[in-house]
Amino acid sequence: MTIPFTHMLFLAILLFVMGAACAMTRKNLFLILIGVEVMLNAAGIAFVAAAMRWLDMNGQIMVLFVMTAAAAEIAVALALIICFQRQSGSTNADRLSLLKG
Amino acid sequence: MTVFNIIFYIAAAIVVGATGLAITRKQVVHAVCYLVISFMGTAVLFYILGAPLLAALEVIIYAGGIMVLFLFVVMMVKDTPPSIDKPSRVKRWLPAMILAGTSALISGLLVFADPGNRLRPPIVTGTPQEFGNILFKDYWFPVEIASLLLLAALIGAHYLGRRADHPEDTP
Amino acid sequence: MNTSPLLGTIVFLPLFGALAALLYWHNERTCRLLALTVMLADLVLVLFLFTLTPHFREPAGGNWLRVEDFSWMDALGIRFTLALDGISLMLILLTTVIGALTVLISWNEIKEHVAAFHFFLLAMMTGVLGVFLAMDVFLFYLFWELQSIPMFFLIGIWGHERRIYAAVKFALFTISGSLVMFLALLGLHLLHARQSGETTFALHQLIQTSFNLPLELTFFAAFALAFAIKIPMFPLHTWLPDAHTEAPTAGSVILAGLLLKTGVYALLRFAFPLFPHAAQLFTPLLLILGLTGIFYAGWIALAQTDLKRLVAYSSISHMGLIIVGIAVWNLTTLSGSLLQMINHGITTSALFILIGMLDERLHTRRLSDLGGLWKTLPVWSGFFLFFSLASIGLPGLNNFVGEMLILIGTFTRQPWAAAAGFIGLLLTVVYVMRMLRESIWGEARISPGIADLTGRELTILIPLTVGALWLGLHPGPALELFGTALTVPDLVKGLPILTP
Amino acid sequence: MKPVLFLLLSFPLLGALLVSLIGRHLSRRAVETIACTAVAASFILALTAFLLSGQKAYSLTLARWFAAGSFQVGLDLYYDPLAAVMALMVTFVSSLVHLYSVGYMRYDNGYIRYFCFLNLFVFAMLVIVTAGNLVFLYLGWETVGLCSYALIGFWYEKPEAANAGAKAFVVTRLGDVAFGIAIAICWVTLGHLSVSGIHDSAAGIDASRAGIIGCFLFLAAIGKSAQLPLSVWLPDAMAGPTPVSALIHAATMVTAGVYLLMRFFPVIQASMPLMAVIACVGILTICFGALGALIQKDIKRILAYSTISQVGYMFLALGAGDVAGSLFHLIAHAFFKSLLFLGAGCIIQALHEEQDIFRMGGGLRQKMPQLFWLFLAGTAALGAFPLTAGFFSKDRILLAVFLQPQAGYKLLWVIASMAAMITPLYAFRLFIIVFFGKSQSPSGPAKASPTSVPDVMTRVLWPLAFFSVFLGFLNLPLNWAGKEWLAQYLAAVPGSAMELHASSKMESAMQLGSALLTIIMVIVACIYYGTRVESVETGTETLLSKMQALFRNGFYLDRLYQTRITAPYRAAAGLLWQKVDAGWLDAGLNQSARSFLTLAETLRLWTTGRVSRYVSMMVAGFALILCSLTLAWWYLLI
Amino acid sequence: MTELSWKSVFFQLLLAAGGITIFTAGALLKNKPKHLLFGLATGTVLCAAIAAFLIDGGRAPFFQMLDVGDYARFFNVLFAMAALFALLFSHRHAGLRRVAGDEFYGLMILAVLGMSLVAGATQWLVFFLGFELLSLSFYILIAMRRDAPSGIEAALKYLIMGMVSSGFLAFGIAMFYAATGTLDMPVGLTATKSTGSATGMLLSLGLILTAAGFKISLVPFHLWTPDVYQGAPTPVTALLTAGSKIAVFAGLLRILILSSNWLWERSAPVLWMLAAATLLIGSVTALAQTRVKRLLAYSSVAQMGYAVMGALSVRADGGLAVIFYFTAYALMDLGAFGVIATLCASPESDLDALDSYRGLGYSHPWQAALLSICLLSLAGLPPTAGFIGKFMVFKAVLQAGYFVLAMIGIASAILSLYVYLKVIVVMFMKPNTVTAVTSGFGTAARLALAMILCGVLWAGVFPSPLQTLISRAIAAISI
Repeated sequence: MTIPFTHMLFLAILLFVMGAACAMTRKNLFLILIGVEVMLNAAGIAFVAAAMRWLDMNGQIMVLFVMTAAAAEIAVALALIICFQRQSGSTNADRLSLLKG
Repeated sequence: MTVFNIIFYIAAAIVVGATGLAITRKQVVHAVCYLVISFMGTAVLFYILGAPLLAALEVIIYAGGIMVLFLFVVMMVKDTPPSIDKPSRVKRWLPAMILAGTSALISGLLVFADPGNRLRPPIVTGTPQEFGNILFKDYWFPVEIASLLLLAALIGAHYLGRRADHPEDTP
Repeated sequence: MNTSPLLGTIVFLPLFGALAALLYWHNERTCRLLALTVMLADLVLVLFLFTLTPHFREPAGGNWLRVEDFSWMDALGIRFTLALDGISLMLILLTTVIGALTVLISWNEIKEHVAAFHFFLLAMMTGVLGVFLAMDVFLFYLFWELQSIPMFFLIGIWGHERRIYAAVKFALFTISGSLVMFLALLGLHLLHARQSGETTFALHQLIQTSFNLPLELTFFAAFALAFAIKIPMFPLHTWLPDAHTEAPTAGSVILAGLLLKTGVYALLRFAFPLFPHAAQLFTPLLLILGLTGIFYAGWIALAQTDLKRLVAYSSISHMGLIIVGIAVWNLTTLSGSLLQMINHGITTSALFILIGMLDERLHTRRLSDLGGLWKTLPVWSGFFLFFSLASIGLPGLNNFVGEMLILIGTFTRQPWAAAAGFIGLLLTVVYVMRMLRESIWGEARISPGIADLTGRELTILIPLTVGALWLGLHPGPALELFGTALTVPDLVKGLPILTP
Repeated sequence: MKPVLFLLLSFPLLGALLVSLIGRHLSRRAVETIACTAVAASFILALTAFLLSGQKAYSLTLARWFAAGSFQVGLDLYYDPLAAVMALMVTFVSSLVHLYSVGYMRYDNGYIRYFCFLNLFVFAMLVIVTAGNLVFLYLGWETVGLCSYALIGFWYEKPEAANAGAKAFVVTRLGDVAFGIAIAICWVTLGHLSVSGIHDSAAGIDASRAGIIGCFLFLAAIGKSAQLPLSVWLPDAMAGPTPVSALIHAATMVTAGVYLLMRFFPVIQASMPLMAVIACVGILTICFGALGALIQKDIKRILAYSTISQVGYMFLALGAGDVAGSLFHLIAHAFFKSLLFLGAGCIIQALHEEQDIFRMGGGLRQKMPQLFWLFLAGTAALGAFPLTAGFFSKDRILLAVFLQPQAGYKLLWVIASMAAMITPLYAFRLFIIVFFGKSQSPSGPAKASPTSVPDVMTRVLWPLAFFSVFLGFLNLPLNWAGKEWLAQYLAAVPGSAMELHASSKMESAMQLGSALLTIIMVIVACIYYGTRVESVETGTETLLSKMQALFRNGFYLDRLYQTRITAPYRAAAGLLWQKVDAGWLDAGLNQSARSFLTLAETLRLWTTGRVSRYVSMMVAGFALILCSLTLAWWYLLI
Repeated sequence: MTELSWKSVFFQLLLAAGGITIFTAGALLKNKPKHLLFGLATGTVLCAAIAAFLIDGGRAPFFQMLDVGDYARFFNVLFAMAALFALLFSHRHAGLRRVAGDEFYGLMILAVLGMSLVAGATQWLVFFLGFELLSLSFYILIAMRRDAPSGIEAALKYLIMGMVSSGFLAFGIAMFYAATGTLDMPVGLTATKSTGSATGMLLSLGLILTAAGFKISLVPFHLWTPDVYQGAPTPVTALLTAGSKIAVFAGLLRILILSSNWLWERSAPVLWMLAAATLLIGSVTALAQTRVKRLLAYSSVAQMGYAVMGALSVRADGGLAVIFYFTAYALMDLGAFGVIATLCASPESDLDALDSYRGLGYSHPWQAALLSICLLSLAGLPPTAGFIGKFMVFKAVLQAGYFVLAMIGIASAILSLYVYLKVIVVMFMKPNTVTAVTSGFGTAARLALAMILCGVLWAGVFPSPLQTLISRAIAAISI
């Protein structure tokens, strides 16, 4: 059976840039996080695909760790967002404007 | 053109579509729901790309865990003004689109230019057994690190989640 | 090659003194006395060096009167090499003398942060002495930078109204110049390493380097830029009037007496010998800039209203003549330029000191406020007249000899330049005459009853007076020292060899 | 010989040092004594040297001065008859002037400064006279300049005095620039700077080189001797004390220029055009000075202009190649001019600082008879009245000019003789108006009876008067059965050996002619000025009054310099500073520095604080990196 | 490798143990004993430093994942010392700001662990995890003052950027894996020697450079730097600048050293551009700053430019220059931020506005003097470590033949000189508008600053020993 490896990579790249675009454009902190999740997910797909291309297990294991890291980061991120929301009463990223210049 | 291919492309389409919807929603909740769909699709992809365990984990951790956590927090935080923002403003999307487009194109080009990528790999399934073996034989050291990572995350989340005026902090 | 670190002591004694002065921050008098003793001790050491001169007269083997070479950063090819020849000897003598005098000058003028003041003063002395003695190019650069930082603080903290502007301007000018030189220096080092396979910064080895012309020109330009800013040469001089005007008296004295000299010295010791061919190609430019400086600054000086600024411009003009002497590069002009460096150090310092004393009394330096000072301050006016006459090169006083040598020597190569130089001296006369006319002559404008010079002030001025007369009437020994040092083949490799 | 010369120089210097260093601790009397003895001693030494030396020339070195490479200069002396005569004259006149000053400055508190500089001046002048090389001579040359500067500006609180001093220094310094260049050229062409050496090698060098050197020396001389066009400083220099004017600005320093040319006459001689130029400048200056003197009111300015004119005669003589004649006139002039100045000084003090001859109330003859005779002697000598010193010296010069083969010199001779007719005119004009004239001062009657001046001031005038009358016999023409002693004596001096082979008939004819002319002019003067009352200010713009104004202001030369040179120079200095240095160079650098700050301000806006912006920048950076990587890859591929 | 040499990872174990102990102590003991925690933390890093200094893990990487050789050891010591200084600064500071809890100290130690992993990783997974651990700890450390809005804001900015960057890193590793089929750095990087057109490697390099560039704040990834430096507690800032940057750079340097010539030739231009942009923009933007911490942030951006210059010349001198530069940089920045950490406008807030530093030279001479020395060292003036560092970097970059870049470097040096002089001018030369500065060193900070001062001057005057250490370190990885 044959799916060109490039296609898988294209898919991954597509997802990755979609995530990046989301992170670039959205103002809501949650949505930015979602974008980041998408990016990591794209990385996961790429890993799995590459693992299959090289017939090598390491790639798949890598994905596991990426998921772990993602989970950890999300946890902290949500906690921070809560903090921020407590102070400013908003989850709008543009409210992060004390520090500039 | 085997069934696998068809499934792959369908799943890929679903993933891309769902993601596209997810990143363009006004409401965070909607975005999360679409994202869950895209993760499901990803799980399918994982499965047919020979990573059944990862497929399961994807569903459990991502769709099941992280997204639910997301939803909880979204519910918990009462957003004033409610976290609706208008994604459809060109001046905000256009530069992002251009950047994303160019990087996607060039990345694609680079990927495509590599003859090593052209081949069509055969499907072999990595069974959970060997996954586990390798993980805990060769990769226990990273596992330990990951545990520390999670510990740090735990501590941090707990610390930040607490109210600032917690009696313990005031010396 | 003797290893008793005499020169090292001379260089670092002031630095130790500086640190010690900080310890006595609570007791100003002790600081002053400490600084004074340190500088005097240094002076004594330098005078002791003169006892070595006899067997220097015929340079046996090594061309140096004394070389001290210690291993330092050998991995980088950097050694701690100090060497002494006639030129350095005279210059460090000047340095130590002026250093001691500056402490005396500031005795009453500087009233706040005394310890810090003396710290910077002495630290700078170390820098200057190091510049005059270092024979390892890296070491030289180190001292070169070291001397400009304390100056920045001296001007900026103890200066007058626009001191910050002046200080920052000074620092930016000098340090940016030296950074460019830094690059060229590294390039030279690497080139030499590639050619000879040994990594070194020793001057006498770097001299062996051979270049293709464009590269040599670039390097020379970079070096010359740094030095020209310090000298300062004509288009790069704009920092000097501000620095002089805003600096405290001691600062002005050190600036005029020492820092400017380091520029010329470095040009003579490093830029020319290292890049002889480029130097020869650059000679016309240097000549023109030097002459332009003489006229330009001499002309502008006439219009000045502030005494200090006037003297500042005059010293730009004088340095122009020195540059001409260096550029022409024959034994007569070089001796003249070196002597003129000492002379200018004495004369201009004295003028700044006198102006400082005046400022302490009248709290003004504006010519329009002065006049008829001879009536109220006869002694001060006498000294002022004396040193003004010295600075216009009255025969029998120090500047005359230097100017004569430079111009005569220049005439043999570049008659027109020399003629222009002679005319330049006329401009000097014009503005000095105006200065005297408006300060010590004319009807007295200031109220009588202002005390004339005190004993301390006389003790400051008399050594300078003696020096001026001595160098004017009996410059023989100094010129001999210079001559012997200049005819050393090392200095002039690749340049027209100077024969006595 | 050496010790004598050494002492000759060192006495005045010592005097100056003593006075300046310890003068303030001594009594006035002591200071005066030191100063006068120093000069008197050097006069005695000059006399001894004169007697010892005979006609030989000595060149000896006192000490090494400085040396670099091949360029070496010592404190050398060169003493020959020329120097001997000069030294005698200088020391003699200056010792008299010192004595006179004791009286003249008796009320002034600046006496220490005064005597210090006066002694120093004598030293410097002697250096000029006896210097053995150009650089040492230059030392003296500059130092006399300094002394003249300090003494002109002696009453520094008077603005005109202070200005005059500075003016004199700067203008003479103009000449000194030429001197410096001359030294340099000498060094480059001849290879040494010693007087004797230059004399020796003068013959060798070609005319053009000699012309260049001589030309610069001549420029230097012009500056010092206040010849055209640098004559402007001398009239102003009269702001100084009168003895100073007598010594420095009449007898010695202004003639230093002439002496310089005599010293290096062999070089001058070598180029004919230069001689011509010197002669022409001389003749122009003669007329300029004479006409100026004819119209002045201020007694000292009259004398100053006449000095200019008389020095012009000396240059004319040199131009005609007659060193002896020039020296002869120099010495004669030194005596009678200092006599006149010192006499004028007496008058001025007696009349309470009155310098306008028309306000001296006339009739001084009765009031100070002694001075009348002395002044008459001086005036006669100045006016070249027959048998006075002036008569012989001027005649000799005219004769020398006349005898020059070139046709041009004949013309010069004509002009010179006509100018020689003006001299007695202004001389006796001064004399008559001061001593006989009635008070034409518009401001009421003349001064009350003049106060008497100390005897010392009048006594020192007698020897001067004596010499100005009888010095002529020092160099009696041949047709007077004289030996031309001075010329003989100078014969040893290179370049001065000039034979005036004129038939005694013609010589006596000329003397007769000029004597007659002089007497006529004197009579004219007596009649004209004795009777006619000169209007002090001329209201109507007649041609005459225009002429008068022209002469009185020295042909507006001074004003020309003021407006055409000095003022523009000052203005340009201001512009150069404000516009170019501060306004363009400095401001430009500052501006370029400031532009970075503005750039920084704009770059700050980049850090908006919006996190989405930050992320976009990150992606943009990624895109850029990717592009460049791809380009590099592509570039290396093809 | 069959048997595990535990002592080779003793450093990491020590840190992990220390961290966990502190957490547990904080959790178990009521009313958190600050001094005990502080003692534990400092003790841990001190022992860790000593351990790393003494124990040589040998050339073979631990588990083929973690370099324990001289290269890693050098950096481990560096990180441990940096952390030690940061802790000493924080002793008084954290007390005043009421953040001195177990989280603060424990996370600092975990951060150090993360640094050592990033710097030592020879395998991408470890690199990734270290990267995450590092970032994660810093997210929380920056947000330590939950009550301070600026702290939270800084943390959120850093977090969002950091997560995006870890996305880039992950994807980059994926591309690397896709191109080479291995997660092992040396193998993968040298693999591309043979294959002519491993363009996938270029893609992955781009992604990884982006992630790393964010961490070491190269232009245009530097925008977060001033905000975070300003918002974070000052000791954390010090550790951030002296620790995490250097860690990531050490990893990057390893990659550059190991990467094949094919890859190097194609990536050098990028580095060149990054260096130039960073040098110029960093120093120019600093000119306009009016807050000291932001000013230092921009200046540190410019300093990174010099580091990249050094990295560019890694093929010429094996990275000696850049590593020395980093050591010097760590010292200077620790010193500068350390001094700032001892200054407070009020017990709650730092002394940050440039104008509030007026007359500091006379109200607090020691702080001012130390700060000035560190600034002069940053400006690269003798006789300081910064001078030697600049000297070596410029020498190396000329050796590598990047003349234009050297010129740019000089230009940037001149610009930033003005910046540093500006601060000094304010401290010593502006009329003294006395600010209510309730500040002073604690004993700890005084000790730390004294050590740093000695270090700065010592490395400036006698750099040779340090250089020998570094050359041994790079000898361990150069292949």
